[in-house]
Amino acid sequence: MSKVDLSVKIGTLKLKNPVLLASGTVGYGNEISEFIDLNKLGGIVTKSISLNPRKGNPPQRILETSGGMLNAIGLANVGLEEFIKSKIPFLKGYKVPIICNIAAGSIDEYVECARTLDSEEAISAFEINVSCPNVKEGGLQFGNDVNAVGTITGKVKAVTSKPVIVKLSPNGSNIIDFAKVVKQEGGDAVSAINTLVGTSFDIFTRRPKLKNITGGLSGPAIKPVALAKILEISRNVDIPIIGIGGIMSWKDVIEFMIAGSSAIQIGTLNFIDPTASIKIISELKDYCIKYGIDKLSSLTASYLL
Amino acid sequence: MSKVDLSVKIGTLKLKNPVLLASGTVGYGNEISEFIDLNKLGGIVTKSISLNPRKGNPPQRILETSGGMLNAIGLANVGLEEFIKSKIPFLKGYKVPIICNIAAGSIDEYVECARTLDSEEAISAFEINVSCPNVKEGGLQFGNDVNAVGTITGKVKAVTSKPVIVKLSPNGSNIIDFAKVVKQEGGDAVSAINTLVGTSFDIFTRRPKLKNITGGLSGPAIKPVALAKILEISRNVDIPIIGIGGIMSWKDVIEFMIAGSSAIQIGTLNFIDPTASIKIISELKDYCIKYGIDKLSSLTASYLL
Amino acid sequence: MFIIDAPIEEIIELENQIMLCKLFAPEIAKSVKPGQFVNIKVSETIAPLLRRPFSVCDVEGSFIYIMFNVLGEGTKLLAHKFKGETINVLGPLGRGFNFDGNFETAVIAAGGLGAAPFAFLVKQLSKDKKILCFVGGRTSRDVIDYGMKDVIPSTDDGSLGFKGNVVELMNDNLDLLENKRLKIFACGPTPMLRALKEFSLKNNFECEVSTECAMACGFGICQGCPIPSSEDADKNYLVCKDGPVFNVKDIIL
Amino acid sequence: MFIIDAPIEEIIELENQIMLCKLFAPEIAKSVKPGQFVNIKVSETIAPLLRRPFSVCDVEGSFIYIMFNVLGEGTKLLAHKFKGETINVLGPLGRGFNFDGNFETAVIAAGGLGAAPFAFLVKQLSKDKKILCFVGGRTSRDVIDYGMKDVIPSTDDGSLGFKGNVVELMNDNLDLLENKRLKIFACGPTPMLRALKEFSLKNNFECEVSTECAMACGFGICQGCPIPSSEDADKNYLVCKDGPVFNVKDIIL
Ligand SMILES: Cc1cc2nc3c(=O)[nH]c(=O)nc-3n(C[C@H](O)[C@H](O)[C@H](O)COP(=O)(O)OP(=O)(O)OC[C@H]3O[C@@H](n4cnc5c(N)ncnc54)[C@H](O)[C@@H]3O)c2cc1C
Ligand SMILES: Cc1cc2nc3c(=O)[nH]c(=O)nc-3n(C[C@H](O)[C@H](O)[C@H](O)COP(=O)(O)OP(=O)(O)OC[C@H]3O[C@@H](n4cnc5c(N)ncnc54)[C@H](O)[C@@H]3O)c2cc1C
Ligand SMILES: Cc1cc2nc3c(=O)[nH]c(=O)nc-3n(C[C@H](O)[C@H](O)[C@H](O)COP(=O)(O)O)c2cc1C
Ligand SMILES: Cc1cc2nc3c(=O)[nH]c(=O)nc-3n(C[C@H](O)[C@H](O)[C@H](O)COP(=O)(O)O)c2cc1C
Ligand code: FES
Ligand code: FES
Repeated sequence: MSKVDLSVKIGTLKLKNPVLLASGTVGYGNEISEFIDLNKLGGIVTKSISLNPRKGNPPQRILETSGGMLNAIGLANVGLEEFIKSKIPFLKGYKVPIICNIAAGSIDEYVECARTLDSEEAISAFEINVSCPNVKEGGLQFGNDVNAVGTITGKVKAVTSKPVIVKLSPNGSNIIDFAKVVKQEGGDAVSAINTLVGTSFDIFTRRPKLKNITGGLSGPAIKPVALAKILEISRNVDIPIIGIGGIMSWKDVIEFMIAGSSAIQIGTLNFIDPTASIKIISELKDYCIKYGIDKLSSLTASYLL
Repeated sequence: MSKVDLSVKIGTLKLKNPVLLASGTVGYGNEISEFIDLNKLGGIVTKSISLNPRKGNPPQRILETSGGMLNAIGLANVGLEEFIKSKIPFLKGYKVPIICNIAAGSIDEYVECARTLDSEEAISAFEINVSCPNVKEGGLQFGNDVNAVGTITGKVKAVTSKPVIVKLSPNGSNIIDFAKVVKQEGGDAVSAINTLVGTSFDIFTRRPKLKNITGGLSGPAIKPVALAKILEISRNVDIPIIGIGGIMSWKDVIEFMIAGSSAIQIGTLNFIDPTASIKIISELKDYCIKYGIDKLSSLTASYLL
Repeated sequence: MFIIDAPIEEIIELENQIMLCKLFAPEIAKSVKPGQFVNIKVSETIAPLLRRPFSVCDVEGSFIYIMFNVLGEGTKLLAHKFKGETINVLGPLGRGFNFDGNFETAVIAAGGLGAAPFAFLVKQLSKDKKILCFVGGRTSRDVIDYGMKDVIPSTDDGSLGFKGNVVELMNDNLDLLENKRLKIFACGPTPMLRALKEFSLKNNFECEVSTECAMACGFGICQGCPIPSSEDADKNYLVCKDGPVFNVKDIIL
Repeated sequence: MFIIDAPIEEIIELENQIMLCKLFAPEIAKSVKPGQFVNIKVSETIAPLLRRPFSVCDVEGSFIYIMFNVLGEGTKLLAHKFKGETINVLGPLGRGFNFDGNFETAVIAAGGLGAAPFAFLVKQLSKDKKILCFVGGRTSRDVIDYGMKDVIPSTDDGSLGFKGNVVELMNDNLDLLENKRLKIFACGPTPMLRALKEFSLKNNFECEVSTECAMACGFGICQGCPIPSSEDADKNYLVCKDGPVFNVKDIIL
């Protein structure tokens, strides 16, 4: 029974199961820890951290859409110093792997954050967010520029021995090029996908419903797009993939793994059911038992085309 | 009461209202004519026509997703000759403007189709489909190549005096470049958006649910993406836009117009309620009356940012 | 074709997870033929987005019946509706069975929920044809013979009747079929229909089958439901418009 | 915080399009404080996707009440639920009213559905405070005073009580308020709260307001619900976690 092996590897990063909580959908873990035992998770990806605190965009920042939601949080975060001072200590109380997501407005800022955090033992890996659609600097400015993403990957790798995961944007047609450059510059894995750019207008005021005008689309609506991007990378680039985008159930996790993911992240679902990740982990185990799958990781890229 | 003016212009093309039925979601009009009076529509965009008949992809061709659907029809169509012989005569029985959508595997094939059809009086305009995600040749091969789209636009314009609308793909990050090249090469308008590339796997067989592996995502799930693309074009390029993507109600039509659309197309909704387009037209009229809007077209690009 | 809001007159569980739903739909009841189907919007929201196709199982006056299996989200929502609630029904759709032909005995072959269209067909056939029904299921609980008569059952596990599938059952009862002017009407899973095609070709039996396919529109505008023609390699039929009932010779299963 | 499947004990229409729903939710009933809210999944499908926040309107033993306005898809679906159906409730959430303070008279100011949290608050306050309720609505039908007492109403159209909004009403009744050790508890549309802020600052009244904001999670993980701090230009509070009740001085409305 308990012989099922849910563990997965992302390069040198070993996780006890493939279920991570996605950046920006779990804060720094403290609120959601009231609902679940963080130690049961494969890992937590922290809200994007930048060198200095960011207040984020003015409201309205979120909007429900059909089968999804738009957010334009604008990388609101406590900043590097406060993160080290108050957030890491909390997370240290757990054994759950922490992947620290970094967002920045310049290449140097990425490097500076990674360098500073490299000595933090509590951090298992970095996820480099080059794909936030909701800030003017950084974010998609880099996410759509293959050379910039290559440079960032290489320079961050140079200042840390921790695994470096680069989070890719689905908003271009050439995700393969980005995955290739990440691999080439020594990146350990890619996460795909961040949100799709979207907007919505109030038909009476004729103003965008989000103050930032556009936002990032997440949730089950984007699941087919995420899967297509993951498959595209998986078929063309030999790099571990962390799959993200609209996961709502254990079945979705299996689907993402088949399409090429070594691990997955749960985002929007945390808002709807903060206990969902834990339920999914136990359902994945049941699935493995029922279908005689010894190693869940054998599903990764097991597609038959 | 009846003073409300629902008519819109797309370049030289004048339509009595902004509601068109989208290519591939209404065949050549005959089946849906059992449900609605085609003459009440702003227009019909026919299923993509290619020089020779196409059988399309093998099943499974469609799949429901959360808030949307994937299709991989593969441009199944009767071919140019049969279109002229049997489909146009049917449509001639109506006064509704016919926009003939052309898909092709080569630049010459687009030109050849447009040249041949130029003499067909029943056709009011061409919509050039360079953005079908479901065929190997043509489709996205062109949709992601700015130069090819420019060449196709210019060459098609050269062989016809009818308005030429180019239907753009949402799968790239640079839709502005495409809209610009269409304008530059004399195109009369752009339609946006075609479907987003997506996929899905059967978790038991590990095979893609669609035989074609990937398909095109349509329906309300993609509405925020469509609106963002339309707004982007509208803010940057001075060309009429026909808005498409997930429209489900008259409110959505207003939203698409505010975001920059001169007219709109209804796609997936036709499958769910073939009478929806007619209801929407009458609701648009009610809306104009209620809010004292004399000319519906005044809404186009009326956003306040 | 009509699009109507049909009030649910009655909804009951026939067997575990198999529901029978009676709808007030006078226009459809008046015009539908056995083997035709309706396309139902099971919710007023976008979840699920598309309609769900169901064979018309029977007609009584102004009422139509549908019989369905609770499989996924759509059928689950439908199963939880109450008497008096209204659902939007589009139909009748497709080409039904052709049962006017020159035959004496109608042979029904139904596998599992393939039984759905036959109560209505049997009712119509009873006027002037002999009827023989072969009905298969995995276990005795899955043998659905609602509205049928002269039923010869089979089960995969042998828990009722012949042990084996419907086509094996028919083969086993070949003596009942030989030398009759008969026509087979079949509905069931594709592997069953495939086996039946072989069986009927071999024995030179006329045979019509009701097929299934993922559908978006149900009336010919999406091109989502092709089934290859056996005569013309360049041709697909549309299950929703040219079918769902086909002469088994005309299609590749 | 709990996540529970709460059976609906009763659901009634209080006024046109204003519903009162009684839920069996013992864990929440035991721990909730006036001004806190719950986040409800109104459907089991993805439509709508997110939960909907509602103030806890009242508590009776193991039951909680919510009062809501039928506005969009979510509240429409909720309004159509039946007794016995179960909905998933997350709560209690947020910071409620602070009513332990050193005051004698609690002044309630409610605009429209802003009445929602006050039945529960009034019940708690009744133990040891005097209570005065100012309740405004567009027309007499919109004056919701459920569970309140000593109500002074106002309507925009003058169809009941004072003609004008709640803050104008309070201004008009300033004599009832002056020279009292009072605290105002308010809930209503943002323009009303803004006017109230000015009114309470001018008159030096202590005032707590319950605010609203689009929410995704309701408990602090999405950062979707900021409200600017009036003291620190670089700081936002989160409505769901730091609020929804704030001292009116602390926030920019
Ligand atoms: C012409 C026609 C007539 C039909 N008549 C009946 C009937 O009388 N009674 C009945 O119970 N079912 C019938 N079906 C099948 C029925 O439409 C599906 O069972 C139903 O759509 C499933 O919906 P769902 O949301 O519950 O399942 P989903 O969540 O959509 O899917 C659940 C499972 O059902 C499968 N499925 C989905 N759609 C279809 C489909 N169109 N055909 C076959 N399998 C499908 C899926 O692959 C999946 O395994 C018919 C289908 C067609 C095309
Ligand atoms: C802390 C809090 C407590 C609340 N308490 C109550 C309550 O006790 N009773 C009650 O009736 N309502 C309350 N609301 C508002 C309630 O959450 C919304 O009315 C509800 O979410 C609308 O859902 P819908 O799907 O019907 O409407 P939607 O289709 O989502 O929207 C319909 C209309 O409602 C507006 N709306 C949507 N969400 C909100 C929101 N969060 N706040 C304000 N307006 C919104 C939209 O802009 C739109 O105009 C509260 C909101 C918050 C944040
Ligand atoms: C409210 C919200 C905030 C987010 N913030 C971040 C962020 O700070 N950094 C980041 O890399 N991704 C962020 N994301 C993107 C998610 O991590 C994830 O890539 C995306 O939501 C798709 O997954 P989902 O569909 O499961 O939500 C955010 C998403 C949401 C919904
Ligand atoms: C089944 C199906 C077939 C389609 N076929 C075509 C086509 O042949 N040519 C084309 O330009 N677009 C085609 N489209 C795209 C639609 O015209 C439209 O751009 C897209 O569906 C988005 O709109 P919607 O969300 O309203 O459906 C097709 C869409 C669907 C769903
Ligand atoms: S289901 Fe649309 S054409 Fe058959
Ligand atoms: S609603 Fe998510 S942080 Fe407040």
